[in-house]
This record gives sequence, structure tokens and C-alpha cells, in this order.
Amino acid sequence: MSVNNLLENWSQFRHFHPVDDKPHDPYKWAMSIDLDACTGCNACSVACYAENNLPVVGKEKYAHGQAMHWMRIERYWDEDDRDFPDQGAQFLPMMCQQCEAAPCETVCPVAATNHTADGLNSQVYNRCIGSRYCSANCPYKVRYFNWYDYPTDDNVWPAEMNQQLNPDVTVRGKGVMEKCTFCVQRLHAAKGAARSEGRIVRDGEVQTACQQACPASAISFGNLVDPESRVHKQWKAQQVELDKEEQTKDKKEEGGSELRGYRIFEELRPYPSVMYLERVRESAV
Amino acid sequence: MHRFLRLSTLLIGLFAAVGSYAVDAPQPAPMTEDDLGPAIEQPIEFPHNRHAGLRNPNDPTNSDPLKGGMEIDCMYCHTYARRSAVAGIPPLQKCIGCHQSIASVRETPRIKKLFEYWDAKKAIPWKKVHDLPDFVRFSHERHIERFISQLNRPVQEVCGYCHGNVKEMTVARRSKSLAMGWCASCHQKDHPVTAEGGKPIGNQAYWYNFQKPAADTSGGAVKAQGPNDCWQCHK
Amino acid sequence: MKDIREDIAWAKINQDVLKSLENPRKLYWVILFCALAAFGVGIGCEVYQYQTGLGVANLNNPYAWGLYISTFIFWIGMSHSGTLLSAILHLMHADWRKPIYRFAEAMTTFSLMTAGLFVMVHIGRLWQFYYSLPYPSERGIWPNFQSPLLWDAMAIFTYLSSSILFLYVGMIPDLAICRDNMHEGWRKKLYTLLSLGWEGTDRQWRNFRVTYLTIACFLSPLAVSVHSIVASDFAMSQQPGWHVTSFPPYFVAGALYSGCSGIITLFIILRYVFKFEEYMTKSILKKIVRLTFAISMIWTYLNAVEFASVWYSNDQASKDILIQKATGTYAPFWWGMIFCGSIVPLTLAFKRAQTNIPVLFAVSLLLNLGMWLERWMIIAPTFSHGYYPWTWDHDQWPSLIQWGMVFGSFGWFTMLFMVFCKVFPSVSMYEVKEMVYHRSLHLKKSETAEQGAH
Amino acid sequence: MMNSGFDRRDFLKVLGWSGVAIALNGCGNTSVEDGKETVVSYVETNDYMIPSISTYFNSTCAQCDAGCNITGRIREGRVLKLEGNPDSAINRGKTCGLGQAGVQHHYNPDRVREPLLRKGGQGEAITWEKAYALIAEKLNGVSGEEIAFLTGGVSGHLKVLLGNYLDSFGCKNHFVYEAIAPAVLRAANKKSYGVEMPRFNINKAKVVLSFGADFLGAWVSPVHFSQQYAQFRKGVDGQRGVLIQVESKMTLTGANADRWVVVRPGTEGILALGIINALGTASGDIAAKVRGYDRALVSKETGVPPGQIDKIAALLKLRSPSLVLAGSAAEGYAHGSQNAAAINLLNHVLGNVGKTVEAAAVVPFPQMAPATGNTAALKTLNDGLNAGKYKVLFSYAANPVFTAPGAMKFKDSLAKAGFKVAFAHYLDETAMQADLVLPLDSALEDWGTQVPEYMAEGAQINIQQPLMEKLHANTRGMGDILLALIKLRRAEEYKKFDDYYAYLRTAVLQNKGALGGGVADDDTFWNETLSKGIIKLAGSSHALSGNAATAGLSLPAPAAINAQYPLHLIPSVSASLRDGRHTNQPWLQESPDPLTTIVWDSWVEIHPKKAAELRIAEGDIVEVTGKNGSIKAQAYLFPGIHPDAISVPLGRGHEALGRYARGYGVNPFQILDAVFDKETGELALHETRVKVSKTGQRVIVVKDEGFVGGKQMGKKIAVRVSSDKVELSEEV
Amino acid sequence: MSQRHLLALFNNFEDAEAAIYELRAADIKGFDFDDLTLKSPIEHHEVEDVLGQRSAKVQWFTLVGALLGGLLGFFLISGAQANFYAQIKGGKPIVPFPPNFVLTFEMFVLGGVFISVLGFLVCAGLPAKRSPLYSAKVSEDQIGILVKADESAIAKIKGVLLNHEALEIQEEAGK
Repeated sequence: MSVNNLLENWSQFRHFHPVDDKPHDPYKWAMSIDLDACTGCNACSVACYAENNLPVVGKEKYAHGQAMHWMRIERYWDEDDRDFPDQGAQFLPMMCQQCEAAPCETVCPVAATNHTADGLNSQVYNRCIGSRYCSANCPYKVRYFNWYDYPTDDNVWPAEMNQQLNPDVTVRGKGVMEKCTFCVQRLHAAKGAARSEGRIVRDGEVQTACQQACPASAISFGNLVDPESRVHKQWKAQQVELDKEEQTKDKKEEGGSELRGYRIFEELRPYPSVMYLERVRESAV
Repeated sequence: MHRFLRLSTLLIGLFAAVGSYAVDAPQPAPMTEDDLGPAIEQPIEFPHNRHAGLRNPNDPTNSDPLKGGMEIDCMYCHTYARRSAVAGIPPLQKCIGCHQSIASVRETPRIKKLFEYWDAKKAIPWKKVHDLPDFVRFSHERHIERFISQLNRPVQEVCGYCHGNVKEMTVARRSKSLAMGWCASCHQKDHPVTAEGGKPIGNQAYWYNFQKPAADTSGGAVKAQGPNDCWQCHK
Repeated sequence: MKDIREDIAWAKINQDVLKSLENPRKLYWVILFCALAAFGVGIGCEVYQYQTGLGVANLNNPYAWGLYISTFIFWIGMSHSGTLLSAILHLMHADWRKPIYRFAEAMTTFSLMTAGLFVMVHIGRLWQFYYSLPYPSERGIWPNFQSPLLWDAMAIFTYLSSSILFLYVGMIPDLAICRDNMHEGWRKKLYTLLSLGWEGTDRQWRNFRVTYLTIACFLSPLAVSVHSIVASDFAMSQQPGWHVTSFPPYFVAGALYSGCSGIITLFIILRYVFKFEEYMTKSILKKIVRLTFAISMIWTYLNAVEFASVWYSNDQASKDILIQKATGTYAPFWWGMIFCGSIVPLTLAFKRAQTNIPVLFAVSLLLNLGMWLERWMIIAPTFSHGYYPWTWDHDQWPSLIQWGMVFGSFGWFTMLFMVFCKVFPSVSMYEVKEMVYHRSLHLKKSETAEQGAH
Repeated sequence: MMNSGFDRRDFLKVLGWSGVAIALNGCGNTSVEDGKETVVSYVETNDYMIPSISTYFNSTCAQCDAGCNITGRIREGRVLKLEGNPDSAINRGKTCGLGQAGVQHHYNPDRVREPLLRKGGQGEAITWEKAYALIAEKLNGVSGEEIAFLTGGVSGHLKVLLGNYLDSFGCKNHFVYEAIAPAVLRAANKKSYGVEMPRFNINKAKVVLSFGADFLGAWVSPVHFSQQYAQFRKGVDGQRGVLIQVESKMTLTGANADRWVVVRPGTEGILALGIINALGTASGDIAAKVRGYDRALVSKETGVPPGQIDKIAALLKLRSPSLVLAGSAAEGYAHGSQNAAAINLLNHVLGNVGKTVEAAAVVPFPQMAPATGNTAALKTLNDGLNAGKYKVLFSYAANPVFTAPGAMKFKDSLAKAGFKVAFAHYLDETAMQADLVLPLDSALEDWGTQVPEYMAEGAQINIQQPLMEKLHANTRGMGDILLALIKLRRAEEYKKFDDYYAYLRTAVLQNKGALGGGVADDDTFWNETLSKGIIKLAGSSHALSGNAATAGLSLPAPAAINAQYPLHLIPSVSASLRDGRHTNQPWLQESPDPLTTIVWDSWVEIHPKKAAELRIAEGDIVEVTGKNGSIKAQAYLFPGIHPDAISVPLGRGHEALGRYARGYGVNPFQILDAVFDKETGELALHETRVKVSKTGQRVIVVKDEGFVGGKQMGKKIAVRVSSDKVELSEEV
Repeated sequence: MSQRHLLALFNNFEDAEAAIYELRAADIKGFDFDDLTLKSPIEHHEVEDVLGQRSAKVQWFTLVGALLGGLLGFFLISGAQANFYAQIKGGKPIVPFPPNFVLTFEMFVLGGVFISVLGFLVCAGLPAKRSPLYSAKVSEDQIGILVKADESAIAKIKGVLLNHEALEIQEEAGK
């Protein structure tokens, strides 16, 4: 049966991804983050803790680099040798980029991380054996490993605190890799509801926790293949294409210079699903 | 010498058998009715057969409690199933709602016990019979949408896909394995997408594996498999 | 200097080797005890880590791998010696390998078993280890065949089982000798069982030769593939410092290198402990030493190739890592690796050193240290200095738990090895006889030729 | 449905059953099980109660005084997450990290669960009856003058009820204390604009010049301002707004500025006048006033290069309207009021008043208007306590033992009160000193109304309602307690109210007309109100008085360097920890400080140049010594600070407040000097001078940034582009 | 006619070889040359010159085993990748060739080695019952010739063997 299946659908099984000839249908979840609006306030990160049952590891484990923030806010300084950072700092929210050709997926020995039909990089906790190869191969280092058994650790979820846990999201025990899921539990609920009505999810119907919290609305999230979605329009306006490692912007002479959409480490060809919009700083002062 | 030939034939045979089984692995036989889960003691021995069982044609008044049921729709009590991931146990008030006006059984031990709970305003601590692992995301709503609304199948049949023939049980007992391979054995069948009398599907997503289901050459019906990606069922 | 005396009596060979199964020197027991103790430490660490979580190893989020993987590669590398001596040199008809290949092959087997342990120790959910094995299950799911880790698992499984078979098949005639010479007891029963009724008939020998040759043919490319697959774990990834084309040959060379120096160490120990001076002669030692020296130079060359290709590439991230290795936190270890791996072996170029046992013992240990450092220096800098500067962590240091397990692995290996040498003949008796026989034939021939010339 | 008369409260009881039954999800079974777990089931339920489907109820965030409206996600009787209420004019569906952590206030394992009576060094659990009796006994024969009631900011019906309770004694000693409130600004605004808190339209401004106002972090209504900021960045008429931040220690807002201007601490006012001078558009009084502030003098005194002043002035002239904000950094000096006045003057000069500074709407119920807290009240209380004036002291929503400046020795003063009652969620430092601690319901369990101080658009009254049944049986709502207490005094008047809920409902329905209820019947209106969670009112607004008087405006020259204590101590207010009342919420402890990325600990920010001078490296434990004591904390080299200043964040260094707060970091309140603003009597937070010395110890700073800190090492990660290189108007 | 076994031990291979030559040349009635077995402590492949090409068939096992292993490997892996759960990983095709070839190679070797060993056991007749006549000396340093012949031929054979300086001759007890 499987061999039949293999032979019958041979061309499909030999198909490379992502390419234009087989676009995602009907969903491809993607994000765009406007760094000009992002204030670095950390609301998204805390919202992520609340939504996704992230453990608070405590000072000692944080010191060992074992923090579990799926969404971390990075703060960069200018690297000129002025005394004062008189153009402020640069903030960058960094989470799993849900790459279309994710380096983490190929290396997992047990196939616990895969690419879903709606363009997410899935992470199946109960399948994971904790080889941490995915983390080793992630250029963004956005995968977080459960170094300890947080559910039973003191003071992570003591009595009452555990009642806050989101029942739609597994509480991960020790030895499992985890990462940003684009709030897949919300996507799942929204897709289910839409399907019952015989349609696809409309733009704005589903928000990720970080997007919902973001006071400056710097994060937009939606279905990239839906021409009505804000994310689609933004990607289009910035002429960023999912399956290219070089965009119009990179070809300055062809008029790409007024665009500010870019993807981090595009040159490594992971085809990330998160587009960042460059932070703008006033030239007049 | 023959001994060893036998041995080697055996080994090669085993090798080949394991291999060919392995290649064809993902069709474990669906568990049969015999594969019942353990009997579970519930606080009240609820007679599913009496409530959902078929009417006894010889007893139009349905008076004999030992014979025949009342053909109550599964979703009359498990009302959450069509709107929620879980089917849910009806609130106690629902039981009382009917039973306060059924005088004939009012004094039976089970109903007395029921009213004791009601009077104490205590929820009945029913035990879960079909308890999936915590990392599984199963939605009753989706399956009911798919099979009852779209394919227009009878309710008891659809519920029975996973719950077995509950209408003949008293306290429900697990009759399917509910293990992953068992789920997949159904997901990988080519089910028709819609059937006569079913709800139209509109522009919704129902295909997986990056391919739209093709129309079956013979009947022309569009068929599709169930979802196959990990995150569909695992959280 | 002769590899072996041609006039050595066959009965004496039997006698000498069989003696090793009975009464080794006291040092044997000391080593065995130390090994057991070290293994105990390792077990203790693992139990603690298993119960508490991998955090106790002081790994962290970008820095996800540590000594476990480094030592895993080290042991895999170690295993290549046996194949080199028993399979490759067998194919080349280098008969000086005969007295020593048995223990080298045992070393292969046991270091693979040790390496396998590290894979298990390393993973987060050991109790789900079986998920990584391709077995048909009710779920119908399979491991990810794209993952180099899975290739590793398959390659190691193939290699280990083939090595065990090779070791065993090659040992059958010797087991028969043991059977014939043992007094009644469990050992006799064991040897009787294992020797499968070998009687040295012409039919048995004939098939034996073909089989042995066939397996040797398979084993040689297999050994190369195993370590190049281990190299793929890194080279197939995208990380700077790992994504290097020359990694597979580099790893293979490193593997042969550490294997050979391992052989030198064990050669010296066994020779002393089991009084094998007549068989494990200095002349043979000298040959291995020269081989080691050659491989060390190959390794040095490939090392240089790696640096050069990184340096002249356009990949800034890889370059940064190289600079980081040479100047950063890990600089002492990295330079230590260069010293132990490329400078120390230069002593082997001196004739006097080639047979000086204390010097060789020290050098071989240093070489192994260097090779261990090499593996660590492949792992650590890439994690501490990868693509993403925000997560750079140069302060990471393995915890005592990690060190304890590395230490324990040496105990486990030594323990297995020592027990093996006590239970099975660690010098191949029949092949030594063959060696003696062929050499004496040769001698006779040349003598007759000489006489004829007169 | 058998029982159709479902009341909102009954519904909560129904919900409650299941809360107990739910164990840690995901740690449970890993294979198919039969008959091991119990199903969640209800006795009675409502139509919208479906297992596994969340329901959402609106309430108000109580984490700070901004009054954001929130929506709680409730499933199986447990509140799981808080989101912003999209209908709110204040936060428009958004929340900050602090607001997100509200659930951890509710589920905190260290909440007080029983009334506790001091017995020796221990608290002994007593019943509520006994507690009330005890209060009655202690109040017996005590005159109104001898009672003091200390609270944080209160508003709405709670304020009314509290007022009535105090009235029943004839007590006038209601001290409203907030440790880090913008009290000086209120006074200055009152003088400049005629209202304490006008509306700032950041989104309409083309240039925002902010003097230390951390409006994106912790200032007034940060979530609201953050949204305005996002619009401001998108630009009015396609012209992107420019933010210039003037301060001595970089705040989160400063980090987002186009130009961050570092000034010598305390000279913000001088710079403001210098800019007015440079603008050259002022006339009359103002021109006369600023004449002396030429760019050389201003540059010398503030440390801002003359070119910079010109550029700012030119930009302000070019792009109008603009908005000038005076923030806490400018106010925290003995001449804070003067600084604020000078800065506000700039708004007048630029013609922003009425454009970007507008009158805010006002709730037409003055008795419900917020009693805003300040520090002057604490000083009065402290003096009174020292004079032995108070026999009974009540304390609610304030933790002065932690937040009072060290110089005040408030803990000792407190001991002089006869009987101290603390209404508390947790045993904080003040509750630890109390004789009687009464446990409060969490903000997610309690009823209430709240009127925000800063009104975003129209006037609104926020409804706070329980999102789930009480976690602990023996906690009470503040309103319920007050009602019980007032019944002891005025039983007749209040007997018709069973509880605070009934009081609230009656009070709201009484004013149904004024609250926009129209002709709806009581139940409908009430249910609608609860479901919206906001009462939006037409409201009126006081007109701004365009008073640009310069009378009395005099700015002192920057203080000379104090040889003994050469550095300014800037106690910084972080967006998540504020004055330290939320430090026990672990998400906030583990959420890195945006600028330093430090977690779980305090630090001393010091400029790298100064650090080099003092030979201090990152992680050195330094001792910060002032006149009133010293604290020890790890040093962090931070480029965004004036070299003559150091900064220590407020909020950590608790000696109480439970497992997540106690023992982490240090409390800079402890070493603050008791210097007050000359005009308002407010504590001048930034006036403390200190010296810094190394202790010789060093630790590894626990922070999120890696080994190379905030460098991108030549990689294209966080990219910046100059504004003339992009066309924002063409974007989506 | 009943047959008996006879084992002669020789000091060196040359003697044994000579004995075999003679036995072959002698063409003794009641003795089939194929029933002669040489037992030796080491391999003497020169003996084939005398005994004739008694071919080893292990390599055929090897070939079949390796091909079987390789084929099975490739199809097992591809089939498993392309089963119902087929998931895209890293943008690569669901059935990617490079990894599958690597694994096919491993399976090729595995099959080859395992079946070769199996072939060895089959061809060499191992494990075997011990033959009726055996001397431990054979595993030490002596060469043994085991002969099975009719009673009638025994004496003659014995003569030939003794002729070539057989050290010792063991005889199976007559039936």
C-alpha cells in the first residue's frame, strides 16, 4: 500500500518546497513586525508566557542560560564609539521564524518537528526525545529545551498558579524541545470555527498572543495567501517573497531602496515567515 | 545441514516478512468490538441502553425497563459534542429535568441516588471512559461536522465510529483502541467530501498533503483523506 | 629486528596465549578495579541526571550539546583502529597485524558500545529512546530518515553488529583451541558453545577464508562511511564552523589517528599485563608507530585544509569562529589540540622513540588527549559563537556531571576491554601460527634459493 | 433551563465547581486511559457554559492606575488570560506586560488567606467576626482625629464608600499616597493649563519633545500612549513623527527616540527655556524671561551642545503641531515644579495648547473622581505618626514601609500608631507591621468601579467584576469590608445592602439616566453594563486656560558638585515593577528589563566612562552610599546615562511579599534623602546624592543579552534606516 | 557395507599432503576420495591442489544478502517517508535521495555481512556435531586426515598413512 502510494505519487514526493508552482492553499501563516513601532516594552513576551504555559525558571537557571522565553526582546546599541547612544536603542522581538525550509526540521531524528500544510514549523512534544539537534541547527537560536522538569519544580507552578495554565497547550515536562508555535492552539480553534461555516479564516479573526498584547500594534499576523490579509498586503508592498533569498530591496539600483521589509538571515535560505520592517530614524535631527 | 538451511530460510523469510510488513505498516487492523476497555465503576450505573437503545417494537409504551430503549439522540444529553472539543457530561439539572416528571422510576435505587446528588447540589463524579492522552487534541465538533453535517450519516453510527455500540451498554465502556494507528486507519481512508443531504463545504480547507482531492473517476464524487499533519492532533 | 621469531613452537603459542586467560599480572586487577570505580562514577552521574533533567549538565539554550557529543565522536573515532588493522591491513596482506588485530577489533567493538552510551546519555528523554529506531509500530510512524543522527544510528548499528560478527567469526578457530585446552567448567562450556564445533577441516577453513575476506571488504568502506556520517552531523548542518566540505575525510583521518594511538596505549598495557612480549614485539610496535605518524601528518594536513578553506571562503561567520577558537575562551584547548595532535607526534619520527615504550606510552596518551580536544573544539565554539550574536555565550563550562560521565565512559570501556582479554584470547593464536608458518616457509625458500645459488 | 433566574453571581458559583478538578494539563496521562480521571461536570449550568469553550468577561485592570479595560478568558471556571478590551478608548484591546501578569496577582501562592491577628511575632488566623469585633473595640471611644486611613489612589464607588465611612467618625485623615505619582506635574499643569491632567495627543503631533516623560514605559497611561506613539510614527499626512527625549538616564521612551539628548540632572527646565530662546518666537513676558538663556549658557549648564539646541528649535519651528511633555525625571528635584512650569511654557510658546494638549473629559460625578496619590500625604502622615496623633491606622493599597524614603524612617513612625489594620493581598512590608491583617479578594475576584485619572477620549467609568469564583474562601472584597465596617457605624442607612455588589448595583442604577441607561429597565442596563465593562459618558470637559504666565518662574543654576557625594542617584521606574507592588509576580521578575535585559535582580547603571574612572567592571558589586545609608548591588555599564549620575531601579529589594519577591535585589527607596519640592511638598526622588565604591566582589550579571552585549557583530539583524530613505505613506 | 572413520595425525603439512596424494593415486576400492577430510590448525589452501576445487559458495550469499539489504533499505525508507503521515521537512522532497542513498548503503552492508555470516555457517556446516574422531592436537600443531571408508579399505588406507610418517592413527570402534 505504501509502496503503491510511493510509486503513484512519485512526483509529489519528489517535490521541493517552497516554490511558486505549489503555493500554500488555503493557509500560510506569516507575520510582519514593524520595528519602527516596536517599543521594546516586553508585553508580547509576557503575553506569550501567559498563553503558552511557559515556565518561569528563576534566577539561578536564568543565569545558566536556561530561560524559556519563546519571544525574546533583543536590545542592540549602535556600534560607533560615541559616548552616548543618541539615536536610542534598537529593539527586536525574536521568536521562531517558522521557516519554510527550516534547518531544524531535517535534522530531527524522530520527526518531531515538521512543516505543516499551513506553513508552520510544528513541534510535537510527545514525539520529541530531546536530541537538541534542531536547536543546534537553528540559525536564530529560538528553540528552548526543558532542562528540568518544570511542572514539578518548586515554585514554577505551585498550587493555585497551576490553575492559570492554558488547557489548550501542553505543559512540557523535562527533556523536550519547545518553541514559538504562532499560537497554534488559537489558529486551530479559528480554523475549526471557519470550517464549520464553510469558509476560510478571515483576516483579523485570529491573533497571536503577542500580537494581541502589543500596545503599539507592531506585530501583524495572518494568512499570507489571502490577498485580503494585512500581512499579505504588507509583504507585497515591501516586495518580499516567501521563496526567494534575495528580494527587490537587496537590488538597490532597481529601486528597492525605499523598501524596509527584510528577513533575518535570508541568505541562509531558511525562507523565514517573519518579515521585519526596518526601524526608521529621523534624518533631520 | 538441512537444519541450517531451514534456519536460514526462516531468517530470510522473517527478514522479508518484517520488511514487507514495515513497508506496509500504517494500516493496523481497526480494533474489533472484542477489544473492550476495562469495565468501569461509575457512581451511578447509568443505563445507556435504556436511554439510547432501540425501542422494543412489542412494547409501544416502553414500560418494561429491562427491554427496549427510548432512542434518545446521543446529542440530547451530550449536547456539547457539536459545539465543542469535548462531548461533555450533561449537567445534573438535565437528568433531573426529565426524571422529576417520570414517576414510574422515581423510587428505584439509581434515581434515588441521582436525587440525593441533586438535593446536595453536588456534581456527580463520573469517571472518564474515553480519556485520551493529554497531548492529543481531539475535537468532537469537527468530527460531527464532518460526518453528521457533511456526510449526513446517522448520529448513532457516527458516534459509534469511536465509541462503539453504546446503545447496547449500560455504563459505557471503551470499545475501540483509540490509539494513534487506529485514528490514522480512518484518517487515511478516502472519505467522500460531501454526500447527498449534507451541508455544502463552501470554500473551506479539507485537503492535506498539499494536494486537492481528485474526483473519483467512477462515481465523480470528490474524496479526501483526513488530516495528516502532526499538529492537527497533537498539541 | 623481527616481527616474530619463526622458530617459535606452535604448542608454545597456544600455551602462552591461553595463559593470558588464567593468570595475568597484578596490574590487571588494579586496572580492572579502577575501571569499575570510574564506571561507577559515571553511573552515579547518569542516575542523577536522568532524575533531575539535563540541566544538571550545565548545558543551556543555544549551547545545547556538550561533552557528551564530543566524547561520542571520540569513541566512534577510537573504533576505527580495529577495522584498520583487521580489515584494511588484512586486505593488504600485511601479516604483522596478526598478533595484534584481535585486541584492536575488541577495541572497535567496545568503543562503539561506549559511543552508543553517549547518545543515550545525551538525549533528554532516554525513556523514549526507542522512538529513534526504525521499527514498525501500531502508530505507523517512522523516525526521520533525513536526519544525520538517524544515519548515525543506522551506521553505528551496522558497524557494531558487523564488527561483532567479524570479531566473532575471526575468533572461532581460537575458540576451538580454548575448548580443546580447557578443563571442565563454565569456560569450557562457553567455548564449546561458541566454537560451534569447529574442527579445522578443509571445508571449514575454505569457507572461513572467503567469509573473512568478504566481511573485511565490507568493513573497510563501512568504517569510512561511519565516520563520514558522523562528520555529516556537522557538515550537513548550516552552522558556521560545522558546514565544512572537508569534514568527512577530516573526521576519518582523525578517527584512524585516535584509533592508532589508542592501539599503542593498549598494546603497551597488554604486552605487559599478559606477558605477550614475544608476540607483541617492538618491531610490530614500530610499524604501528610509523603508521600513526603518517596518519598524524594526514590529519595535520586536513586540519590545515579546513582552516585554509574557512579562511579563504567568503563566510564571515565561519571565519569568526576560527578566530574565536584561536583567541577566545577556548584558545588554550584549541592550541592544546594543535600541540597534542600535530607537534607531539613529531617525536615519533625519531627512531629511538619508535621503540621506547615509556615514551610511546606517554605520547599515545597525549595524542588521544589531543584528539579528544579536537572533538570538543568542533562542538563548543560553534555553540558559543554561532550565527546569532545575541545568544553568544563564551562562559559556558561543562558541569562536573558531564566530566563525571566522560570519566565514567573510560571506565566502562576499560572494564569491557579488560574482561574481554581475560575471557577470550586477545592474541589470535591461529593467525600467529600462520604468520610463523608462512615466514618459516619463506625463510626456507630463500635458504634453498641461497643454497641453490651456491 | 430549570432555573432561569440566573444571576451573574450564581453563575460564578456554578463555574467554580470544576476549578478544583483540573489538574496540571499535560503532565497527566500519556496513553489512553479508562476510568482514572473524573469528568468535569456541573450541577447546573448556563447556556453559554460549554466545556472546553472559553467565555470572555470584561473588567478593569488593577495593575496600575491607568485604568485599562480588560477581557478575561475564562475556561472551566478558571481565568486563564487577560486581554485588552477592544472597545476601550484607553487601551483599544491592548495590554502591557504588567497587565498580562494580572493573573499572577490573582493566583499568587503567597496571598493572605485568613484574617491575621498579631500575636507576638506571628500572625494568628482569626475569624472575620472576631476581626470586625476587634476593630469596633479599638475604634470605641476614639475620635475622628485619632484615626488615619492611608490608601493608594482610589476612585469610584469605593472612594465614595470610604469617604462615608470616614465621615461617620468625622475623620478627615484620609491620606492618599502613591510613591511614584506625577504629583508635581499635576500641580504644574493646573497652573499652566488650568487642569491637572489634560489630554496629550501624541498621535497628532509631528514632533514630540519629552523631558523625561517615559510615556511608553511607566508614565501615566503607557498602553494608551504606546498606541498613539505607533500612529505618530506612521505619521500625520505621511510625515513621520519625530521623538526627541531629553533626560539624564535613558528610559524606554528614550531608547525609542530619534534623538536622545542627555542633560545634566536637574537642568531640564533650563534647556526648555533655552529652546524658547532659540526659537525666538516668544514675546512679552516670556521673551524677557528667557532672554538670559542664550545657547552658550544653556549649553554650559545642561551639557547639551549648542548645535543640538538649534537643531531642536529649528525642527520645532518647522513642524507643527508639536508636543512637549514634562515627565518624572524633570520633576524629581527640589525645583521640580519650576522645571515642569518651564517645560509647559514651551507648549504655550509653540502654540500646542488646544492642539496637542487638550482638555480631558471629566466624569460628571465629582465624588467618584480619583483621589490621586502623592508623597506629600505621606509626609503629613509621618509627621502625625511621630507626633503620636493616631490611635488607629488603616492601610490599604499602599506599602509605605517599603516605598517611603529611608530618611523618613517610616517604619519607626508606624510603630507609634496605636492599632494598625492592613487590608492586604499579600504580607508586604507594611502588612508585616500591622496588628491586624485583613485578606482581600484579588482584583479578578472583586467588584468595583474605577474612574481613570487620565481620560483617553470621552469620559468613562470602568467596571471591575469577578472573572472567577474566589480562590480562597476567607478573603473579602475591600468594598465588602468597608460596607461591613460602615454598618457598624450607620446600620440603618446601609442595612438594605447585603453586600458591596448590591451597593454597587443600586448606586449605578440610581444614576441610570446620567450613565446613559436611557429607558432600559434596570436588569437590562445592569447586564449590559457588566457585559461591556465600561460606562462611556458624554462627560464634560473643563476648558484649558491659556495661561502662559511666567511669574514665579525661576530656575536655579545646576547644583555644584558635592565632593563627598559626587553622583546623582536616579531611582528609575521600570514599566513592569513600578513601585514594587508587583514584584511578586514571577513573569515580571523574569521579564528582562528592556534596556539592560537584567532579570531577578537590581543593578547600578553607570556610564562606561565613569566606570572606567572608578575601575568598575560589569558585575562588580558596588556600594552606593548616600547620607541615609547604603545599598549594594551589581554594576552594569550603561551608555544611556549621564556620567555624573547612576541609576538603580525601584521595585526590588523586598523583605516580605512572598517567595518571588523576597530577597531579590535592593531597595533604593531606603537611601533616598528627604528632599521635597519647594512648591508642592512632593518628595524629590532625584535629589539624592551618592558615592559609589567597589566592594571587591564580583558576580555574573543575570541578563538576557549575550556575551557581546548589544552588538550585532556586522550581521543584519536589527536594521535601521534613515527617514529620508523610505516612503512610509506607500506602506500598508 | 558399513563404513568406519580413521584419523591420522601428522607432524607437518608436507607429510600429510604426500599421504593424500598417495591415497588419491591409490584409488582404493571402498574409499571415496571425497570422504577424506583434512584437519589443520591453520589454513592450508595449497591443499586444494590435492583435494581438488571444493568451491566455497559464501560469496553468493553475500551478493544476495547485500542486494536484498540495499533494496529493502531503499524501499523501506522511501515507503516509510511516503506513507500517510508524509511530512515536509526543511523544504526537501518527502523522498529525498541523498539520505536515502546513505541509508541504502548502510543496509547494503548490513545485509551483506549478515547473510555472509549466515552463508558461512551454512556452507561450512556450522554449528556441527563433533566428528567421531578428533584430536586436540589438531588445534595445536598437528595435521589430521580424517578418512571415511569401507571396512575393507581401512587396512589399506592405514598402510598408506603410516607410510607417510603418521604420528598416530585413531580408529573408530568397529560396528
